[in-house]
Amino acid sequence: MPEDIIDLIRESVIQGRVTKDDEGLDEDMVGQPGMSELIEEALISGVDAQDIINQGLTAAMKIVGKRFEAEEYYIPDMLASAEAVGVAMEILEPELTRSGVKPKGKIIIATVKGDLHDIGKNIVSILLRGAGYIVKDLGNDIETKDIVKAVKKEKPEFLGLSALLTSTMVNMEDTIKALTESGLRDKVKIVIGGAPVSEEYAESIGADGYGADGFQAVAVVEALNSGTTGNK
Amino acid sequence: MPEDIIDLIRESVIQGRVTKDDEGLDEDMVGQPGMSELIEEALISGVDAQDIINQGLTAAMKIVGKRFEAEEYYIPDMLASAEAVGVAMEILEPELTRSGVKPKGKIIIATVKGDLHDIGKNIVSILLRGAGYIVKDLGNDIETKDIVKAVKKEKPEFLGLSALLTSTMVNMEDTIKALTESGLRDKVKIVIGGAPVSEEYAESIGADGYGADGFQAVAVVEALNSGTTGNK
Amino acid sequence: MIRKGLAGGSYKPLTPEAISKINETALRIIEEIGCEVNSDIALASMEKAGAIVNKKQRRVRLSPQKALELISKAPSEITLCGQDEKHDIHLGGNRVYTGTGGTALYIYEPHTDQRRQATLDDLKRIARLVDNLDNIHLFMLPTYPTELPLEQVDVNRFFAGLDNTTKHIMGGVYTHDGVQQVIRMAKIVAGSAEALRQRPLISMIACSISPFIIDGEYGDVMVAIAKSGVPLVCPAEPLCGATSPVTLAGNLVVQTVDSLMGVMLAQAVNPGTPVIFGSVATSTDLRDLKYIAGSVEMGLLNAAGAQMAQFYKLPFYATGGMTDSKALDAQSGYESSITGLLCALAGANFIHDAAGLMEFALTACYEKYVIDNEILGMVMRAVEGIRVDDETLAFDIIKEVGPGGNFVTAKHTRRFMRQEHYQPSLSDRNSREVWEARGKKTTWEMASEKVRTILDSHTGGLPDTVRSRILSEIKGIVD
Amino acid sequence: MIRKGLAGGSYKPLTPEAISKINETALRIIEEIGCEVNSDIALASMEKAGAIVNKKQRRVRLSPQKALELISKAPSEITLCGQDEKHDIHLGGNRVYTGTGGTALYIYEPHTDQRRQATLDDLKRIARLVDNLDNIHLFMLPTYPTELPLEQVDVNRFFAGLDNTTKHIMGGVYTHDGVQQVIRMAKIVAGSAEALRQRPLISMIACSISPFIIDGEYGDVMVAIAKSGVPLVCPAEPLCGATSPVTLAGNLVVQTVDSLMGVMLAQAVNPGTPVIFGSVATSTDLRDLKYIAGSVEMGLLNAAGAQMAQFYKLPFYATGGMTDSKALDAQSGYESSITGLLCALAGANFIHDAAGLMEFALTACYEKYVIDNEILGMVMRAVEGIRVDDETLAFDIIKEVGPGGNFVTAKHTRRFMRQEHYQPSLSDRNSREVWEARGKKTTWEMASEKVRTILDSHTGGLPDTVRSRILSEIKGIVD
Repeated sequence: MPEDIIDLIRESVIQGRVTKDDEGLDEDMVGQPGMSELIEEALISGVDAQDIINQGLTAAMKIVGKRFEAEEYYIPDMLASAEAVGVAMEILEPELTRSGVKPKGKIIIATVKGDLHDIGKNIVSILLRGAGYIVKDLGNDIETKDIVKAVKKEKPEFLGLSALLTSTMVNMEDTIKALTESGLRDKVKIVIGGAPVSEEYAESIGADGYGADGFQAVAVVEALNSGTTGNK
Repeated sequence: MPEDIIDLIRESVIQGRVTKDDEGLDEDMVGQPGMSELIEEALISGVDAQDIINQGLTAAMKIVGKRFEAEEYYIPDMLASAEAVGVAMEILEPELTRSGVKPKGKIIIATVKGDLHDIGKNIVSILLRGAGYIVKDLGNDIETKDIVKAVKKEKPEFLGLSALLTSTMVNMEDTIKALTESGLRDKVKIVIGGAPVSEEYAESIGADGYGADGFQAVAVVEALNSGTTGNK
Repeated sequence: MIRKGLAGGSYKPLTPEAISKINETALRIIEEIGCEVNSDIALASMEKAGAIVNKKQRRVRLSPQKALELISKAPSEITLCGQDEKHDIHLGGNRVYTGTGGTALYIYEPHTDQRRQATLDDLKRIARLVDNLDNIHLFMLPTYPTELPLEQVDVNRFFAGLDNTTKHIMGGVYTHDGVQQVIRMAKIVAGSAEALRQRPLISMIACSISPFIIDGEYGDVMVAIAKSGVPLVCPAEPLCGATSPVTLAGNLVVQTVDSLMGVMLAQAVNPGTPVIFGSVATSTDLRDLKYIAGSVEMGLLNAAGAQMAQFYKLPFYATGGMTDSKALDAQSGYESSITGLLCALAGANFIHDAAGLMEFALTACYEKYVIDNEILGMVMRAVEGIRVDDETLAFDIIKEVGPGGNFVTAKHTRRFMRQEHYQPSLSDRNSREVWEARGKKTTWEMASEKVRTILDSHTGGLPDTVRSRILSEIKGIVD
Repeated sequence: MIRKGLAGGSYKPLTPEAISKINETALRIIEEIGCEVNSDIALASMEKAGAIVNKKQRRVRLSPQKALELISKAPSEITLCGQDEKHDIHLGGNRVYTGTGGTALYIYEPHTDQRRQATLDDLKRIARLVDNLDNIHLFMLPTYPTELPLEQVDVNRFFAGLDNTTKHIMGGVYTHDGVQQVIRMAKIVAGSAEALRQRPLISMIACSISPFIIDGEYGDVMVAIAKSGVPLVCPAEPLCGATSPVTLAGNLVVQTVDSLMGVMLAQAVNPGTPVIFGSVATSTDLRDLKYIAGSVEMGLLNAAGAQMAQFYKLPFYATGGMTDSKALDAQSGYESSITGLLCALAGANFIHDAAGLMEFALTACYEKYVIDNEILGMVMRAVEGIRVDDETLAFDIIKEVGPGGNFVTAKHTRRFMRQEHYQPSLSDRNSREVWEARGKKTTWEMASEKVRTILDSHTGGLPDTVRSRILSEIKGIVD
């Protein structure tokens, strides 16, 4: 029974379905239980939350990642899967807290001042939630002082900054300087990304990591979290 | 005066115009004297026939040949020019005979038995006439015995054979054999051509020359005529 | 997602008035000039069907009424079947399918930048390759096995096709006896004569010679195919400035007359027999009278030919998708795509020669099949066009997203992304960095890898019993 | 023989019903959703012209009546002039012209198979190259001089164009001050402000941001251009699945709304000002959200866009003819030709980006300009179509030639051969033997030779007096 439902949870991640009304990647999935229904059912049946996470969600996301690398899955597929994981984690959170399991970490994310588009940042948010992080999205066109204020208040383990234009990229450097001036720089790992950003730029302004795309961004955060030094 | 009219004759070759009603390559030529009118006028004015040929026709065909090589002129241009030269030669013939000038030579040309298309052979005929030869065109799908008969009767300096198909190409070899058997082989130079024919094939069946296209065919005949050994 | 049989016709190079004029001129030629028919049986069939025949000149003429009456006997829909039903092709209307064609004498090998003579083994391997290329819908026998004597060519070509792909096999035929043997073979594969009639697994091609000649041997072959009931393609190959007027309109007139002559002959021999109006019309290199296979004019002529076929309500066999290049360079890409696209948008039912051919159709190339499969995928996506309805207009989703928003996370995107957009199977869409890291492979190098993968993994072939029956009953097959 | 301004429209991807539905949905969005306008002057202009404005949200909406009224003030015919009158371009109806585009940051050099940063000198040399390529009708500034500071970019880009080709110069602009300086420069070249109004030698581009945003800086620039009377292009760049619905119909709706917003803003600022409805719509690589420049869907979107422009009676700026390939391989040939051909057949007035661009429009390439010039020659020949009349049908010549005859010797052939058939300027039509003897050159190698020949022999440039006046009056020009 528990294995059956964990199979279904895995399939729900792979299909990227949150509720029973969602379409999956395969046709004719509508009507079958989605992630919300399955997790509720699993908890009622007494399945261990950590098992759901390890054998269900994490295992499934690995399959999704492989399909993405093989170019069978596109970003919208990946996002749907990550969203399903995010929903599962939300439902599981009280259970995890109850059993003393610590969340993986908190992340503040923002697109810097001057930039209006936020597609890349939104994707990273969804993927990080899918990876089990608590994500606080400040939005786009965010003033440096507001970013500093948020870091001070929320005390996140990570800060993600995004810029789309060469002309706004400089605001990343400003933000890091402002954090240093406020004495907060050492309390948070900073990961940056966006079209004009490069590995070299990240190093030059003293960021802790750089993600060329959303998936790399997640990988970098995971690496920094486990103590290795990102993609350097 | 004579130089002026020879200029006009040259231009008439370059433009490929036989009569005043012909269009040229350039627009608005209709109504200006063509080759027929110009040659008649030149003869009346007492211009030397040999000068017309050398300074007019032959000089102009060299220009046409160069334009063809430079891909400014296409086959229809070349044919129009050759036709204009052929018409000039026809008008000049009595004059040349009177002054004891020998024609360059007589050529019998035919497409061998089994072949229906005759575009290539027709082009060669026109070009050879344009080069000053007397050409007797037997037509296409010609039986070997009829070719032998014609050679016996006309006593030409050259015989041109054309084949379009691999399956009819063998009839060229048969024709050469039949001429040998009739004791006529040594009296005529044989030049062959057509899509499936090659230099090697020409050698293997004992032909005297091979023309990859109409212009090469004329060049080979010219070379054989001046005593050199064709394109071997 | 395989796109085939989709309706073209959004492109119309000819106006209705132009179509009328071409038809009128063609009928006038059929009535006033006529066609020279050098096959006795063809001549007799036409006379019996009501044509005006001048026997001395071997000239056949028909009144417009008689011509249109004969043409109207031809079916306007023809199904060409594959051994596997999923490969069936329903020619007619403005539905578009693609296929190979030939007959090439050489194989070009890009690794060595050399060409060599084509063998029977090449034909088998190309059949296996095409069996795996989804955007090539029909297998027309594309190469000539240069090592075989003429009398073994027909049976070996068709056997190579039938034994190596379950797509429909179309092919030119070279001897009268070959036609009979090939039909016998097809009956064995189909199961019976009746089964072959119900599901024609093969079709045959017999050309007229432009302008206005039905050859003795080809005429005999045409009559034999028409009698057998196997679908017959009657293409004409007028070349602008050589065997037709240099003007495109004049070429279309000659192509129309010559192909209609074949159609009428087939109907005279066997009324109702499935016959396909065909065009191999193109331009000529007026420097040396070469057949040109990659000119834009060839695309225009064959697109317009599709409209003429639609006018006569006849299934159409077009020619497009080739190149005159000697290498797999940019020219090979733009020439193949321009002519193929023009034919397809006009609704040409079957575009033959659409894959694998180079340098004036003299030469086939394995890698080119893979490249053309990609081009044809794009071409068929263009034919599919733009679906406009409430679901695709997506007003509600647009309203929800609003100014400055994005659609990446919208379920609508995931629902439609695979069907609305062609998924490349060859084209490289990686950034230069990734492309360089993966070895800087150009199109033909990627195609080469795909050829190897397909040929290494292909399975299939005729059932053993069928195979051994053919080998014992049909003479001359080199197994 | 140069083919330009010929009428397209023989290809219609959208039915009249589909056009109506897209229009209705677009007008509904303009009324119900509207556009976020972040430029104060643009917002004020729209409000003054009768739009419903929510100042807090910076949201501008218009009733369908008001929208159509503003759109109708835009001229439906615009002449873009060259310094040489023979290069004048008359946009409108379904007449087709082609041009370059950009803005590329890199130059690809096929000899080394490397790319490098583009400089101002590249822009000048590309202008000289394009000045000599007949099938590229307009010079849109294609590269960004990466070595210059932002404030020097606008004047130097336009000066490089005006000083190196007599074709019309169109370009994107980066600063408000740049717009003013460039217009001043154009007045000097034209002779006076009035002369420039009579003969606009330059035109400028200012994009809206899909979906439904007019940016602060771009909005200010749009208003400045509209006030100046210099022709303005208002393109929108919706990307399927990213900044628009993934469906082509949904993308067309967003493109229509966003480009119409620019058109309406220009008319609100300066009624009757020449403004060009523009599309840079395309698909998105949904593996990494890259802008895709060579997809067949891009061709469909821009062809359909041409029909929408014709519906609104607005001149159209389409995007087509690019490739995502990193090399000048077969992919570069088929991608560039498919999108270019679709746009042209649909009657897109001005196809920009149609020459020289590779890899997602990031990179320009000298050789690619020459290759695309050949593709565009073929494309324009396709647009020209098939002339059908008594002279081209050639009944009399056909009758004279008769069965089995040939047309090589017919005067009719010589009369029409050069005009009926496109004369290749690059494609190789030699036999393999000749091609091998001449060094086995692939398309890009032949293109390379042509680049060298043109750049070595180019002459021209602004008259000395004009040149020195510009250099003394306009600051920041690097000569």
